[in-house]
Parts: sequence; C-alpha cells; structure tokens
Amino acid sequence: MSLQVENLTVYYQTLRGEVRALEEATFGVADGEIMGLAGESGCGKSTLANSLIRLSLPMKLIKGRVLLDGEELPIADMERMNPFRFERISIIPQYAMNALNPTRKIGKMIAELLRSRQVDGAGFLPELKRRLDLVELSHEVLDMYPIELSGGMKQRVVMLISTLLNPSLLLADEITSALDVSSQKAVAEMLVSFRDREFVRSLIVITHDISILYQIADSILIMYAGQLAEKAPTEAIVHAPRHPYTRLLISSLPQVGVKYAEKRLTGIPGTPPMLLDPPAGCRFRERCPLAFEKCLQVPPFIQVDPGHFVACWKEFETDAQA
Amino acid sequence: MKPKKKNEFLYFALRNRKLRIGLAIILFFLLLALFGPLLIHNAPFDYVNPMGAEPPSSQYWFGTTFFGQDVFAQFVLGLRATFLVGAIGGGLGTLIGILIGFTAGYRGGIVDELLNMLTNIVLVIPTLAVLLIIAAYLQVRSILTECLFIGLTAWPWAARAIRAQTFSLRAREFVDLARMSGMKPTRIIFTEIAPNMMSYLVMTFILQFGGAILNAATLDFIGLGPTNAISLGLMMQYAVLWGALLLGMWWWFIPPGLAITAIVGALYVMNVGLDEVFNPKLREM
Amino acid sequence: MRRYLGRKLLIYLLTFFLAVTIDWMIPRFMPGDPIMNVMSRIGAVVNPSAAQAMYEYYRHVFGLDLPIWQQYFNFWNSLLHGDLGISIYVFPTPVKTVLMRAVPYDIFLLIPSILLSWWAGNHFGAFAARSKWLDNTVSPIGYILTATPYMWLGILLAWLFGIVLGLFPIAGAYSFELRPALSLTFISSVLKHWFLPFASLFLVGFGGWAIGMRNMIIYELEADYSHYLEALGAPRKLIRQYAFQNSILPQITGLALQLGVIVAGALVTEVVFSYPGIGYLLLAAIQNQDYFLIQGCFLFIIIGVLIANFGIDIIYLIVDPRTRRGMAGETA
Amino acid sequence: MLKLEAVSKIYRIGTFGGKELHAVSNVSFEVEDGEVVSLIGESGSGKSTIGKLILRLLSASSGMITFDGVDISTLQGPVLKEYRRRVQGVFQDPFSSYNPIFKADRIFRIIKQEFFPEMKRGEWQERLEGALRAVGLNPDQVLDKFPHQLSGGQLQRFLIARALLLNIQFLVADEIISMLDASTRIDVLNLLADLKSRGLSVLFITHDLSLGYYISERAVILYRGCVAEMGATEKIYARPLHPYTQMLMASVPRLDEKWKVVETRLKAQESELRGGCVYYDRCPVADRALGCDTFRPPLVEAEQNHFVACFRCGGA
Repeated sequence: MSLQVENLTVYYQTLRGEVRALEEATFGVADGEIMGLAGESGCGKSTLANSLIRLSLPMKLIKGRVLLDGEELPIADMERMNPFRFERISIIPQYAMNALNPTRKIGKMIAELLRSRQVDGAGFLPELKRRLDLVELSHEVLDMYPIELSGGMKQRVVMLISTLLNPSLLLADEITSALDVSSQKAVAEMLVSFRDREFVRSLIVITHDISILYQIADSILIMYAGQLAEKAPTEAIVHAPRHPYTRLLISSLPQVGVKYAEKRLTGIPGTPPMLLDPPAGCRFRERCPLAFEKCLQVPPFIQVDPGHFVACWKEFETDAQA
Repeated sequence: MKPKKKNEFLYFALRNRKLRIGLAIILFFLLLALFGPLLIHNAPFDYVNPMGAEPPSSQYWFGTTFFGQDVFAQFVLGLRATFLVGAIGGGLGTLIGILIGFTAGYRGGIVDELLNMLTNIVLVIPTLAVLLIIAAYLQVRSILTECLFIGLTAWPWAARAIRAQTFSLRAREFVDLARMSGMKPTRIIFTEIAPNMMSYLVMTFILQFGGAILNAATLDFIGLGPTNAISLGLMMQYAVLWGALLLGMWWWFIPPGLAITAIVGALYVMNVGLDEVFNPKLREM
Repeated sequence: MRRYLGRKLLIYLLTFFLAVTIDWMIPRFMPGDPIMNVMSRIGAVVNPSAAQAMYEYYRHVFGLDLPIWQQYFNFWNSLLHGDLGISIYVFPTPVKTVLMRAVPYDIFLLIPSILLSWWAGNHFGAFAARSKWLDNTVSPIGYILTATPYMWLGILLAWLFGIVLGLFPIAGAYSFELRPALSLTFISSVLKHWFLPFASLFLVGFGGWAIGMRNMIIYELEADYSHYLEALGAPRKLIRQYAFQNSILPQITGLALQLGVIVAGALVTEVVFSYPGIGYLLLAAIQNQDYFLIQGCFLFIIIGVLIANFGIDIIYLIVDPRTRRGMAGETA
Repeated sequence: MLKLEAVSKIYRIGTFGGKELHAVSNVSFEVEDGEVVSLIGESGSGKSTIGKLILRLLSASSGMITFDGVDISTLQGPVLKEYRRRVQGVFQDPFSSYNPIFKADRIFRIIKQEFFPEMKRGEWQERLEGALRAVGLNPDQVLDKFPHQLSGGQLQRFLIARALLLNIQFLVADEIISMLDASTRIDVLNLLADLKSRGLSVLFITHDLSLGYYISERAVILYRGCVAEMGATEKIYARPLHPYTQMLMASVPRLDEKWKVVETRLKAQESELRGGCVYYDRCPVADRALGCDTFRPPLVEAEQNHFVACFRCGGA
C-alpha cells in the first residue's frame, strides 16, 4: 500500500459552526494505482485531497491518520509537513492555470524551487528537458513568463513541476474540468504516462466527471456529502455499482447514442444535505429509494468483493441473506 | 452553508477592531464639531484675551493666540470646516468618479477610450498645482468654492477604480439578463451594478474624504484657503506666520494638526477595516 | 513596448497641452481683473514711472486687444521661446531665472526623500506583514505617519528639534552669514538646514509606502501561486520573496500616482522651513500677487512631474517582464 | 423561424481597435419551428457569441439574422421589446445570472415591471406559480429566497420559468447544465426537451457531445467561429466527416468505450470512407503508389483456389 488513510475526519470552521466536510474516511491506494475520486460539488473530495497535503485554516483535523509508504504524515502541522511535500506527496491544484508566479521565468522559478530542496538546477536540466518533451512543451518555455503561455500550457508546466521529484503520491485536483475535450484527453493520458514512466508511484485523480475516470483510472472512490460511498475497480463502479447513489448517478449520465426521444434518463430527486448540520446516519438517506430505519446509523465502509467497498446497510443485508 | 449576507457583514463589522477604533475617533471629532460651538463664548477672530498669548487654562481651554483669540473657538469651528470639506469635496470627487467610471465601464468602446484618456491626463496633473493657480486668481474664496475645486480635481483615481469594477460586473450574466428584460442602461447601472459595488463606493468615498481634508489643509496653509472663515489649515498658517514656533506657543499649532492627523488616520484605518470585512480572504490575517 | 511608451508619451503631451491651456485660461476667465490687482499692488511698491512701464508691459503681454485665438497662440509662442514673463516680487528678474535658482533646492530635497522613503517604507511594510502580532504593533505607526499633514509634521519637527532641543536650524537653506563655497562649514550648514525638511517629507512618505506594501503583500501571500508553493513545501522565505517582488511593481506605479501629492507636500514643507525652493517662492508670489511667477511655478511643477512620470514608466518597463515582453498592454 | 445568413462578428482590440479578432465568421444555419438544434464547440469557437447575437446582446459585424423573416438588427424600441417577449436566453452560470444582493425572484418582478405593468397582482401570482410548476418547482419552497439559498438546478429552472412567463417561441440555452451537478443536470435537460412539446424552438449551446446527442435533432459543429459540419445529429455522430469532428468524437470521454477503441473504430471508418484498402492504416507494407489509400483492392485469384484483396499480392 502506498497510501493508507484511516478515519480521516476534517471540518471547516465557519462563523455558524463546523462544516463537517469529511467524515471517517478510510481507504488505501496501492502502489501503481490510479484512483479516481468522484462526487458532486461539496461532497468533500477536494477537502480530502487538500488535507493530505496542505491542511490550513479554516480546515481543522478532527481525527484520523495518514500513512504514506508506512510512514505517518504530520498532516496537521504545516511546518513538519514540508519535508514530505513535493518529494513524497505532491499536488496539481485546481487553480493550476494561476499557480505560477507571474513575474518569474518558468525555468528560473523551477531552479529556485529545486534549490530550496538542495537540488542542483543545472544538473537537473537534461531531465527537465526530457520531461518537457513528454508533456509536449517546447524547451523555450523555460525562458518564458507564465503570461506568454496558454492556459493549457501553464497547466502542463504545473503538471511537470509537481512531479519533478518523483513523488510517491500525486494528487490531481479537477485538472481537466476547465479544459476542452481535446486537451482533456491529452492531459488525462499524460497522467497515465506519468505513472507508467514511474514519475509518480500512485495517483489520486479528483474530478466530477466519471467518464474521464473510466478512461484512465484503475479504481474509483465515490463520495457523497462528506462520506465515502463506494470504492471499487473502475469496471465494477461503472458497470456493476452496488451503492444506490452510485447506481443512480451512473444511470443519469447521458451517453453518445442515448436519445431523449428514445430513452428518457432520470436524475436523483432532491439535493445533498447541508454539511453544517448534516442528518444523522447515511447522508444519502433522504434521497435514497431504498432507505429504511437502519440507515439512521452511519453504515460502515466494508469490503463486499475483493477490492470493492461499500457503505450501505441494504448491501450488507442482502449479503447476509445470500 | 453560507450565512446570510447582511448578518455576516454586521458580525464582521462589529467584530473588526480597526473599524471600531476608526469609527470611534471619527465620531468623537464629529460630535465635537457639531456640539463644540455650543460650548464656546467667543467668536473665533475676536481679541478676547487682553494678555495676548496664554497657554491653556480653565477659561481658555486651548489657550489664546498671539492676538488673544480663543484657540478652542477657532478649533471647533475649524473642525466643522474640515468635515464640510471632507463631505462636500470628497462627496463631489466620488460623485464625478462614479459618473465617469460607470459611463466608461458600462459603455466601453470609443466612449471608454476617450474617458480613459481624460482620466489619465487629469491623473498626471498634480492636483495641488491646479488648485493653486485657480485659488490664486480668486479674490474672494469661501469654504464651498474650496470644496468645489477640490472635488473637481480629485476624481480621476476613483473614476479609474470604479471603471474597472463596472467593467468586470458588466460581464456578469445578470446584466445580460436585465438587458434581455428590456431594462434601460441607466436603470441597469443604478439598480443592478451600483448596489453590487456599494462596499467599494463607500471605501472610495472614505478615501476621497480624507484626501479632500489634506488637500484643503495644504491650500489653507499656503494662504489660498477661505478668505471669510476659519479652518484648521488656516490656524496652522497663522501660527507659523506669527512666530508661534519661535515663541513656543505649542497650544496654537498642535490641536489643528493633531485633529487632522487623527481624522484622516482614522479614515484610513476604517478603510482597511472595511476591506477586511468585505473581503473574506483578508479576514484570517 | 514601443506602443506602451508611445501611448504614455501621447498622454503626457496632451497633459502638457492641457496644463498650458489652463495656465493661459485662468487669468483670463476668472472673475476680477488681474491687471488691476497687479497695478494696485505695484503702485504701492514701485515708483510711478516704473508702474507705467509695468502697465504697458502687461497690456502688451496679455494682449487684451487681440482676438482670443491670437492671444492663445502668442502665449504658446512666448512659452516655447522660454519667455515666462517678468517677476514683480524680484522685479525685474525674468521668471525663468527666478525659478532656475530655486530648482536645485527642490531636487536636493525631493529626490533623496522620495527614493529613501519609498525604499524604506516598502521594506518596513513587508516586515509588518510577517505576522499578525507585528502587523498590529507596527502598522499603526504607518497609518499615523501617512495621515499626518506634511506641514504639521514639519512644524512639529521644527518645534521639537529646532526650538526645544535646538539641534537643527529651522529656516533657510544655509546659515545667512555664510557665502556659498566648497568649504566644510558651508556644506555642513547646508546639510543641517536640509535635514528637518527632508525628515518631514521622508516620514510622511515612509508611512504611506509601508501601509501600501503591507496591504499589497497580504494579497499576494493569499494568491494562488503562493498557495501552490506552500503545497510544494517551498520555504517561507522564497514565498515571501516572490510576494515582495510582485508587490513592488504596483508600488512603482503608485509612486507615479503619488508624485503630485509629494510635490504638494514639498511645497508646504518648504514654507514651514523657509527653504528656498519653488514652494517658498510660490508663497512669496502669492503674498505679493506675482501672477507671472505663480504661472511659472505651475508650469515648472507640471513639467517636473511629467518628466518624473516618464522616468518611472521607463523604470517600470525595465522591471516588469510582462510589459517588457509586450504582453500586457497597460498594467498601470 | 430563426435564420442566420453569413453572420460574422469581429471584435476590435487594442488601442483604438488596432487588431481584429474574428469571433464568428460567415456562419449560416436555420432553426425550424419546434426544433432543438445543438450548437457544439469548444471554448473560443464563438458558440456563445452566436447566442448573444441572436439575443441582441451583441450586434453582428456583417450578415443577417432573421426571425420570422424580419431582420432583427432593425428592431428598435417597442418592436425590440416584442422580440424579447418571444426570444429569450438562459446562461451557463446560475449564480452569476442572479444579482447576489437581491432575492432570486427579483427576476420575475423585473419581467412584470417591464412586460406586464398592467396585470393585476393576483393574476400575476397565478401565472408565476403556473410557470414555476411547469419547470418542476414548488412555489412555496423557492420564492422569497436569496440565490445562495437555492441550488444551481433550482436557479436554472427559475430562469426557464422566467422565459416561460413571456410566452416565448425561441430559447437560447447556453451551456445551461454544464455547471450543475451530475445527479440534477439530466432533469434540467429533460425539462428543456419537454419544452419542445409546447412548440418551442431551442438553440442548445454545449461543448458536450453526449448532451447534444441526447436532446437535439440537428447539430452544428463550430470551430474557431466557422461551421465545420452540420446536419442531422445521428448522421454526424455515426459518421463524422470533418477531421475536427472526428477528433472531437475520439476525445470525448465515454462510459461505454475507451478512447483506444473509439480511435480504431473511427480510423477504420475513415479508410472505409476514403475508399482505400480497409487494412491500410495498420498495414506495414501499404504503398500509396499502388493506390492502397484510395482504391479498394479487388479480390483476385493469387493462385488456384486462393483469393486475396491486396494490390501487392494481387498484381503478382
């Protein structure tokens, strides 16, 4: 296991109280695994990613621990996390297009960043150039300022910088959502090639777009309203989901070849609960067609098939009967 | 998840120390300017003390000038003038800035280019130099003319800032929606765009207010202030002119300058406080 | 880049044009008759024959019998020939000569105080932004300083260091019993007289820049690129260094915008310390209703500010890579 | 009903319009009564600009847009208002479509003030509640609330209800579900499709091919302001002809096929279409000189009772 997350619970502190953005997250990411993390806005997927690398105010760690290659990460301590960041765990942030210092040439910024890690920039240059080729950027980019690059190019520069020191785990936070379909594909494939070339050992790819994950991820973790709903190999999530939320979600996605006139898809009635004061138990309960009294308790996140975890009482019930 | 807008604003506004301190200072001087004149028994220019200059005493709270005029009487009336200049001069500057900024930002195109050019030109001209030359040729000057000229020259940076804001708000979709509802441009500006910029306009006014006070003090001090009234700047001019420095009459020149510093400083502090209240990003600091 | 400078130059030329027009218009369209004012003033000072000469001179210069466009044209014509009229206050010295005598003092006072206060203020502001504690203890100094009217700070310093403590002289550019010479006594006298006016200009500016930098750098530290560096575990020092460098750019633009205010501050400071620069001259001109001198001062101030603005533009161009590469049209 | 004829939009940028930017060039297409047409393109394709041109939020640099035969650029004053009564739009960002400091139902009040100043309050209230129910909202739950108290889906429905209040005939729907959550977006999309049964025409602007397929009869593919391909949706999707459309089809992430599979399929289709040898793309010994890429090799008997369709072997 490359990454092991245990009972991670993170709240946001706001004026009106604690927003319970992430509850009891327990899961693992294996060596070489690309794990997709999907869910609707506000489901806690970005909170999860951020708390693994930059847990800063107003986020607050309530409990839980995170192990990376067997070593515990001091995630709540901004200073003590520094040696781990970039070298062991790294992130391509959501705001990648604005993540570069506007007044520094790309090459200079990289050199300064590397120097702060006691890495010799000049000696690193050949490797840097090799990686530029890989993300399909010309070497001249090093001598340019961020505003001279297009949005997609800036994002690729950030992808390259974040993986320079070959971290064990890379978090990619919604990096395809602002892109056109054609660049989406290129970027998603680059992530896979990063893993294949062992620039990064494992990846967590956060997105709201499950079809992107279907293309590149080995497994998918579905979150709903701050709770983990289901984690399974990609094919299982897409073709044999077991959590009612996943099932309804997948069946509501329009596909090329599906026409309104022929097959009318339906969404999930209702809206996600407010996390300021969430309902007890399973948070999908109010929208779930299968909900019953047991759902007033929080369902555990249990393995039902090899590599297939679900948090749903109904699932456990049918399993027990079978 | 988000708390109600208005409550949130009030909560932060009341909790913000900068805002509270600034507001308290301004209120103190404002009350002094409003009710101070009720406490004085002497006209500001009357030679009331036959002894000439005297330090503060129970009879003359702030002492008397070289000629035996009551400094406290001059001070409270000067304070009034200061607030007047700030409110009218600063208000006028803000108003012109709003008109030009809204027009340029909303209309865009050639109108914007021209107004922007005008703004840039007036921005480069040192305001005081223009005020000087205007004031120098006016034989009789009142506080109101002073306000007028200060307002007429102080608007450019406000116009520029408001233009930029309008420009970005104009691109928001609710403006398009209002246009599709057949609303007229002026109505869109004042009912859709302006309310969204209230915080910004308030902050602009605060800075214009402070700027007008400092400008007026400068003009007064060079001898181009009102010819028929007293002001804090004039007090300082008289003090320097009649050797208050050499004679050590500190009570003559300390109060007016201190009041200006306190008022303008309080305005600046309030401005930063408001910025923190309006901009959640800054609240943590 | 050439476009950027060209655009700026166009604005400065238009500004100059407008300023000259104002300079020409105001005496003509303001209520009251400046010639009568001048004449009544001169009648008291100069002998009658000189007064008669003055009157003729004025009639000729104002050219009130000529059509208005020709008056305007003539005004430009004499201006471009460097003819700003003759001063009454120091009759009959040409205004240009009077001004040229004052300019060195202004440069000597303004350039060090502007540059030093800008440099020191920026560093102080960045220092204040380091922590909440520092911000709360140190920033108020900045607010107080920047809110202080220049003349009042001047008066306070003069009173405190000149009168009470007796450390510095409070009037003139050098001791009146000395003649200008390259002697140690003279130079030290000049520096002593220079120090207090310099200090008042420096302190007010210092406060403003410190507050400006503090506000700017706090925004920059919350910018996405700062957060990204934090997520990559970059040292605090590097992040702060970037934020500082990016905040300096708007501060350069700010300097251009503040020039007018600083010049105004210098004028009143000179008045407080009877320092023989343009400001002091201006006060004398106003008190003596020397209109040519007032107009001359006005033009000199405008020209000075425009030149300084252009200088700052060039510096900005060198410092900001974005304008240099012609990517951003106008950041200012 | 609505017809675009050689419409172009050129922006002048830089100081005093030094440079030109062609946002839309020479675009022509038509939307019939009761038809849903998808306008599909990536960012910068000019698709939103076309929407704004139709809504008269921008004016065309050249070309003509006609609505029921009337050139809309000539509309002024009351006639323009009449046009707005019939043609309305809904935009991408539900939150930016509402003035954040006012309550969300203010958009209805504006419609009342601008279009129905005479109507009685009771009658208006009835009409409003009818429109809200028509878009699947419960008036009691959604009226009198601030935008941030409603979900993105509710806000978009509000905007559709706003258009319904006007008895519109044509709706420009610019990416209206791209910012909604997956579980609610399909319902808004269905609502849009349902409007068709009311005789409404819809121009559905999107970057998402699957949405376009789901809802529309015809599709227009736009690239950099120009029409790359247009026609019946099924035909375009089944057999994209323009290389750009093909690239789009190959890049859209799908839930039923992986990218590699789609790519091979499209390549095969391409060679089939081109008329060359079906094995051309994968053939290691393909030779243009022999015409492998343009002609389908006929089946020839290479040796007795052994047939092959290849120019290399067949010729021997």
